[in-house]
Amino acid sequence: MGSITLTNIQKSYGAVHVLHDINLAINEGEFIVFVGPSGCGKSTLLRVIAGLEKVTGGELSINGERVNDVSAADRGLAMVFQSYALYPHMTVRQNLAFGLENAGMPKAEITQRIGEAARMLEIEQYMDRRPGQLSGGQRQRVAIGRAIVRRPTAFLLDEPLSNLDAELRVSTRAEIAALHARLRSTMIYVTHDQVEAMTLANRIVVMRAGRIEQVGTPLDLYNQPANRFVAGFIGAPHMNFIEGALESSNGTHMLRTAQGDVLHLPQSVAPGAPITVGLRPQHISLSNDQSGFAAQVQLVEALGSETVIHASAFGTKLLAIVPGQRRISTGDTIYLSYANAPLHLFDQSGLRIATVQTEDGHSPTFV
Amino acid sequence: MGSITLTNIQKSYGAVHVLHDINLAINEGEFIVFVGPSGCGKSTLLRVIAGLEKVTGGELSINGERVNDVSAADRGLAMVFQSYALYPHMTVRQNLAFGLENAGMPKAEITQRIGEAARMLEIEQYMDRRPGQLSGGQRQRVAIGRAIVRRPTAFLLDEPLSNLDAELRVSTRAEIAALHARLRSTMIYVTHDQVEAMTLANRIVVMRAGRIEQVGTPLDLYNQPANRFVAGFIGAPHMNFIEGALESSNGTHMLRTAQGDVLHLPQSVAPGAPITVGLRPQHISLSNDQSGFAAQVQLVEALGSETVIHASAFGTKLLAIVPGQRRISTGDTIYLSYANAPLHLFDQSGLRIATVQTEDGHSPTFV
Amino acid sequence: MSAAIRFLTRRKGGKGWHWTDIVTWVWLIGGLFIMFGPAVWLAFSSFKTPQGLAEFPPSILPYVTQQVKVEGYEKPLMLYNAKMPDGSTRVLAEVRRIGIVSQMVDPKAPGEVIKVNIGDRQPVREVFFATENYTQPFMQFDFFRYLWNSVFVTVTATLITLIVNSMAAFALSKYEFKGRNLAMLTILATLMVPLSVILVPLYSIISTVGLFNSLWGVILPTVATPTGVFILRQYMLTIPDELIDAARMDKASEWQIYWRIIVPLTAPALAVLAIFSVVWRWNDFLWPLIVLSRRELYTLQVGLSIYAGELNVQWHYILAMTVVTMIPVVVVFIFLQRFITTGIAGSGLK
Amino acid sequence: MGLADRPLRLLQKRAGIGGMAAFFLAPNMLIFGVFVLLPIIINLIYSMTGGSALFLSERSFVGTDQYAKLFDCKSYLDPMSCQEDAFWTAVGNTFWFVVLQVTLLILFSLITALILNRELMARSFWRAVFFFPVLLSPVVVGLIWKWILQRQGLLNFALYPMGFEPYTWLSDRTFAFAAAVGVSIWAHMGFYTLILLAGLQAIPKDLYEAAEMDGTKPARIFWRITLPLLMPNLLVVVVLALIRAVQVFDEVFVLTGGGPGTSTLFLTQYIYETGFVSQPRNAGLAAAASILMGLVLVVLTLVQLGIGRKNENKGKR
Amino acid sequence: GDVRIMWYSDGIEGEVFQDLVNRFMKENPGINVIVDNVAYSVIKEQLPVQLEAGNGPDIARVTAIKDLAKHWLDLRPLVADAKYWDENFGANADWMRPDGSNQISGFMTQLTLTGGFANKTLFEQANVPLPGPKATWDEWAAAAKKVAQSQQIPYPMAMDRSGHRITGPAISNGANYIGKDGKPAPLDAGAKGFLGKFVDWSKDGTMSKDVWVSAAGQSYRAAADDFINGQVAFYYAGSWQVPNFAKKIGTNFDWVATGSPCGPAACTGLPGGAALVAVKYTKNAKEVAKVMDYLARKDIVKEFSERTLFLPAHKGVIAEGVNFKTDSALVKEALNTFVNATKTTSDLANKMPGWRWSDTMYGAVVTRTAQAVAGEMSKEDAFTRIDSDVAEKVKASSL
Ligand SMILES: Nc1ncnc2c1ncn2[C@@H]1O[C@H](COP(=O)(O)OP(=O)(O)OP(=O)(O)O)[C@@H](O)[C@H]1O
Ligand SMILES: Nc1ncnc2c1ncn2[C@@H]1O[C@H](COP(=O)(O)OP(=O)(O)OP(=O)(O)O)[C@@H](O)[C@H]1O
Ligand SMILES: O=P(O)(O)OC[C@H](O)CO
Ligand SMILES: [Mg+2]
Ligand SMILES: [Mg+2]
Repeated sequence: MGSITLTNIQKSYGAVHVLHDINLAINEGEFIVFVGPSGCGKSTLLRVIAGLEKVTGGELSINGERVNDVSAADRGLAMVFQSYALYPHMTVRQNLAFGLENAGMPKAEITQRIGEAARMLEIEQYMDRRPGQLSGGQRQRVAIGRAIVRRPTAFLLDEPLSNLDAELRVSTRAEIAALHARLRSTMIYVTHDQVEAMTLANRIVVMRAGRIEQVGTPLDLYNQPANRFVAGFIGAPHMNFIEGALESSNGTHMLRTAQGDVLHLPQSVAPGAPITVGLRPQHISLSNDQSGFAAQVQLVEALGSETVIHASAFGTKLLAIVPGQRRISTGDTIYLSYANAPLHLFDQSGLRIATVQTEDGHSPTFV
Repeated sequence: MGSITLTNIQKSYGAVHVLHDINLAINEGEFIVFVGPSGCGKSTLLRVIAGLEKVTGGELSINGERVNDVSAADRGLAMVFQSYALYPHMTVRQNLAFGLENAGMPKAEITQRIGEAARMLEIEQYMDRRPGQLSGGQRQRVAIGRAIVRRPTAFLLDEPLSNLDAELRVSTRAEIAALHARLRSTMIYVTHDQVEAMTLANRIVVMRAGRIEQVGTPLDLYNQPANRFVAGFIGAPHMNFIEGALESSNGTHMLRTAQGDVLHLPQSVAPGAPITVGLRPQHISLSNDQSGFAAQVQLVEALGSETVIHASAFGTKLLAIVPGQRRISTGDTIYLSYANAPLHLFDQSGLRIATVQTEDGHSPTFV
Repeated sequence: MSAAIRFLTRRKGGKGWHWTDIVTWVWLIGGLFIMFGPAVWLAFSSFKTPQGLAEFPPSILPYVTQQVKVEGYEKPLMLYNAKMPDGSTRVLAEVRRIGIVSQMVDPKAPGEVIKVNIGDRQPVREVFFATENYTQPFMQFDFFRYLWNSVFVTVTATLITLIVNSMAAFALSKYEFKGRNLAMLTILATLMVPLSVILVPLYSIISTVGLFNSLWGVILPTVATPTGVFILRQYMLTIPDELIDAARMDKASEWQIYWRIIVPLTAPALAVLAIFSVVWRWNDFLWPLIVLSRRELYTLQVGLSIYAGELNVQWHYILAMTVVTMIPVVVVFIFLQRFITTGIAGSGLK
Repeated sequence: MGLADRPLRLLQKRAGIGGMAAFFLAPNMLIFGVFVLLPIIINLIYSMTGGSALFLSERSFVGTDQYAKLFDCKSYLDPMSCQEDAFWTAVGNTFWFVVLQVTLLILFSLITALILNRELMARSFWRAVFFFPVLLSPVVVGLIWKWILQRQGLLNFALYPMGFEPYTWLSDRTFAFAAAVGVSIWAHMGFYTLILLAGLQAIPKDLYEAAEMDGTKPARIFWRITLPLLMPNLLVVVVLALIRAVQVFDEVFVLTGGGPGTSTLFLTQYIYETGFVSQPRNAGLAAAASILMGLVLVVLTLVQLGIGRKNENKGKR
Repeated sequence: GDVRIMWYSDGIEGEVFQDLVNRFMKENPGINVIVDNVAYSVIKEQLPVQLEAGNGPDIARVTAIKDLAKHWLDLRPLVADAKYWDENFGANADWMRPDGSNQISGFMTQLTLTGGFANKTLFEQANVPLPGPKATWDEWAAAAKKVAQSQQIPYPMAMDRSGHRITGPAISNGANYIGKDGKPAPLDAGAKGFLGKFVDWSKDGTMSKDVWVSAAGQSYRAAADDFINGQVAFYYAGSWQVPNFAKKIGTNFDWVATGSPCGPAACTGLPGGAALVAVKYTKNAKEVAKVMDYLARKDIVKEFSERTLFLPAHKGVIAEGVNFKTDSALVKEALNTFVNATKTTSDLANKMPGWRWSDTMYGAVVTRTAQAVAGEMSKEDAFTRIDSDVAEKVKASSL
């Protein structure tokens, strides 16, 4: 129970086309995460699946049955709204109990389920408050609880952890994962948090402007992004992109940027074409000696466990993340290396050509 | 312009005491970030400063003047609400213009400022929509825009980026930092995002259950947390804590856990007392040989750039973060080391005793 | 066309007829007959002659007996279906009636007089719209002056009502101050005494302040209507306070909060009150009657009341004028009711 | 209105936010005080005077005589044992009228509002249909229904072909009472429907969506979501309907005149006849009766507001 | 200057009056006469309030002429020829002036007289002869019942729901409401006799009960529509219905005015009517008098009566005879019947309009009799209640 198939789904608000031709098959029990830039249509797609929006085209089936005309109430799904949509006139307890009472569940079981959810979400002391008397994060937890207690065929969660603190977010995330493991119900989850997406998803769906860009397992997307957009979107901070033309001379292959800087590459790639090379900030390291390439430091962000260096090199801005805390200041010249880093090559239209692995700073080899 | 002083601020809703005795001096032009668990009173404190809630005790001054009885409109502050609170009947443009019109600003300047903010927040195409026609992230950007255009003495921002995607969050964060650098106006910022807190703040205020736990620069808090709570709260994922009693024998000092496991420590620490040792997940590394201590893998989370290992050792759960992608599975036995890691020692009541640096895996020295 | 049908049969959910759909359509169709039927009948009746109005059984459409000009008779004669002794029916014109016998002629062959018992004849009737019910009053009274007075009273009173009531409702719903509950209660308490009861005291106040025989004397006492304050206040209670907070942070003065935030968000309730106010003021009768005793100040309702005499009420004029005076309010209603649904999509809150 | 802002800002500086509340309240309260409250106070004084003169200055003070007269009964259970038997008959009639009319009126208005709140074709047409009677003056309302219900009316005409003999419906005590209730509902339903409709529109849509996701049946959505959130507006309707029902007069007066006998004689008609029609007028007695009526209404309204206040707090987000 | 006249209409008299006024203004260019047409309820309910406050029009057409007599202007010193007024309007002058004065307040624009109407066609169809001019109430009742039975109509007789209407027959039955001290007397046998008979008739179906039960209190209700629709054989109303019947009955059936049936004491109807009076608070008494003089002129009164089909109250005009402007023989005949019936009006009946307590009596009588008809109380209780209601009113008004 819980497979969901979207075929050519379209949705417009008047002249605004929000979803274009969405095709997606979600397996029973799968944990799917939707990611994509703000406004790309994630919530809308969730609402379409929920039955809260009528599609303007395409077909939606749940468990093999066409449900385009089945009302939201009859689809048997539960949803956590991005806007919470808590019942303002009910206490937290009543908010949680409402859906269960609808299903005619016995009192004792309701109490038990609510108790469980409340414990898990740490909202036990607020059970008799109204939503208006709660903090933002508390409200969000009630919204999650309302879906959880239902144990539906599928969960639809729209940025359910956005207002929680890091600690609570981690524990709630773990609870959701545990819940998924236990109930085996399909979950569709919208998030902007990379960690959530990477750790929770069986498959991630990357959306952009109402279209699906790529669907795949987290590491697939991370390691082999289908295009420049996905590459930039998956992984935080985003991948560095260096543009230039391929050149070969004397058996060494390189990318020559507009500024004339040179980036060494493995041999295999066809020469002559203008391409983009993607390099993740985490794969850049500081050289202690003056090997590697020189870069100008523009900004240093100390996160404690790691340091984010905003530098300029190859005529572009380059981000590098190095572990620990470093004594580097804006204006310094540093030497960076990309030894042992995977390089992602994209063609002019942004499509992925290959991913190659450098062996040492200047002589890359194939992976 | 923009110094804010809170003296013994208290706030209760009926019998619920939300803020207890808050004392805080915010300097002109400072960027202050409030962090703390959900429901600890961050929004309430912000609303108190804004003048939207009457305090039940204490004194609030802005620029040295007592403002307890000055209305919100006259305090000259701008606020981004956690719930957005956009005017539902106005278009985005009107939402942005409202505050400026109130101040009697000339039309031309209003248009210019709105244009700037819209460009910066990437909401130019939605200027004539109503909030109801926007996505969650778009709404949040409008809410930010509404505060930004005002250029007030001080900004109050309540989780302003929680609904934005990673990319946009980074760029907006940078914009806010740039804005702060340019305008030099005081900013008070609530967030649950560690990166935001660490990168934006001049000083971070850590709150817990209506009280301030510690105030300090980001790296101060990271490196020298005043107590176990702050240590656990700053840094993601949270610090590992290992409890036990101190022992000395043969000039070596160690922590003995309830299970009898042993953790080597520098000499200086007074023996006999039960203490807690804190160790950040980032400071644990994988030993390639069998040096270090053995741990049982319980869960592996691959984030792409790094891998989070949930393991058990020393009779407790231990998190370790290692760079890159590793072939480790649940159930494996691995060897971890904490060479070169800072250890945070806390006494029984949770207060910090010292932070010591291990030199190699088993023989720590002072920092 | 098929789109229209789909639209017509659009139902909840979409599949099959939900019971609520059936209730809806039964209720609507029933409403059409019960609520609107009498009104349609009223409109038709306004075209009946006084005789037609008094008639039993009443007809839906306005009928009169058909008349023909018959050669040799000066006045037009009434046509009847007369039953002949042989059982056949003929259309005859009545010349005169003597007792229970009617003397009739065939309009085509007016020579022979046929005697028919009056029980054996049925009038031939035709639909006839007595438009003089409409034209007559227009000639008799100064319609356009009355209309102007009515419009002035209605528009002015409604505007003042909306502003003054919404201001008060704002204060009573969004501010905490001492005496707030007392004020609300006083306002409500005054609803308890009907106007007709306090007519005399009110009249003495009006004549004391010199508003007797002035349109302002009609307008002012009605504009502070407790009903309006109450409706608006309760509606405003549903507007989230957080929007006011946001406006205060936006440096809005209290007046701007009222004018730019509260008033637009209260649009549905204001539309309701505006509709009510227009209807009330337009139809007001008792009070204007007392304040206005000069015909140049009459409102339409007062003007048309002159057809209510001591011993006789000229219903045909009253009905016709009722229909005429209703047209503007219907138009206003159609216009204003749209604002009831400009209801705001979402509350602007998370 | 933009022009008003500058001076009002200055005012706000001086008066503070609390002062602005007074400012917002002032115009209404001023007009209200002079033209509504003052006459009612004068009316109170009236109720303590006697004689047939109209103006207060010419009337003699009689203290509570008028009230004593109203309460002069041998048995309060039997109106006929009272000096002012008509008053007590009217009180009894009014009580039953209020119970029946308010209940049904609110029920019908609510159903209508719910239906008109759905997505309907030609929604404004249907709204106009149900609102239409409100546009009619009470006299015309009474008249239309009289023409329908009287012996020679449309109803008998319609029933005649079905073999019913013409019946004088309005001479039947039970039917006349029912007709009074029915016609006043007919005439006022649109008014309350509109208030409720506005209230329904103010309920955030996402709550309905949440309820739908919670698998809520329409009836339950109504009882648990719609009704509680409609409470502030429902309170308006209940209070106003109650007050107006107690004050029922015009349309019923035209329809039944209080008959047959005194079976539809209501309080306002009693007050009106006593104070305005009967010769000589007895304005004092009429005022006393109206004050009593007002007092009862105040108590009823207080009870409702008490109930409403609880719900009001509930309604806050 | 301006002279404002407050005027109400039952029919076309407003137009006729305006016509006459226009003519006056042409003759007297300095005087601007404005006719404010109002509803009758304004005259009845609002005018007294205005007058008490010292406001009001300059001239008004009113019916409660005695009650408000203290507000009328004495035209005696102002009119051109007081003797003309006394001679022609003297008979009704007492109705509209304070007791004991010889004030000239105005004149009756219209005299009304209660009386019966019979549906002649029904009588003919039933083959029942119309009872003669001296027939009693009982004889009419018997005849009407026969007609109703044979013609299958619901009501033999009907009477307006009005204390004024029922008092004429009561006086014919020997009733006298006026006590020795001028205050109301308790109901006497004559009054109880007719009221009781009326209640009985209503109960046994001789009288239409519907009109009387169709209201509570003292509301006026006419049974005219039943008569117009041929549902009633004999209808007791008054002269004012003649133009109404002319218009609404048309040729549907023939009808006649019958005058008032007789009782043991008299065969009287009750007179009444509307008067045009000048108001004391006027600012241009002289001009008011001039207008009044004009309107009271014999030719004007005559024209007014002839065109409106109202009975005139001008002695000279009556003497001369009125040529009513109608082409219906029925109407002419009916009006003449009423003119003749004025001659048989009893003295007692003629006193009623000028008696201060008549409305009080009428109110109590109609209220309680109707309750007896509706079966809410017995006849005896009704009589007791009438007496106590009236006594209470008398007491209350003297406080
Ligand atoms: N009206 C109220 N009545 C009672 N308690 C309230 C009320 N409003 C807020 N609280 C409580 O006050 C505490 C502080 O709330 P606040 O909104 O300041 O939290 P916060 O730190 O902003 O949390 P979050 O990160 O979840 O937004 C919460 O525990 C909340 O439940
Ligand atoms: N009623 C509407 N009319 C027109 N456009 C709309 C409407 N509702 C949403 N949109 C647009 O549709 C697009 C998709 O919205 P949606 O809420 O699905 O975005 P999202 O991916 O959830 O974004 P976020 O991460 O910011 O929540 C947005 O660009 C939004 O502006
Ligand atoms: O007294 P209210 O507020 O019901 O006012 C209603 C209208 O004025 C009636 O005409
Ligand atoms: Mg969204
Ligand atoms: Mg908060």
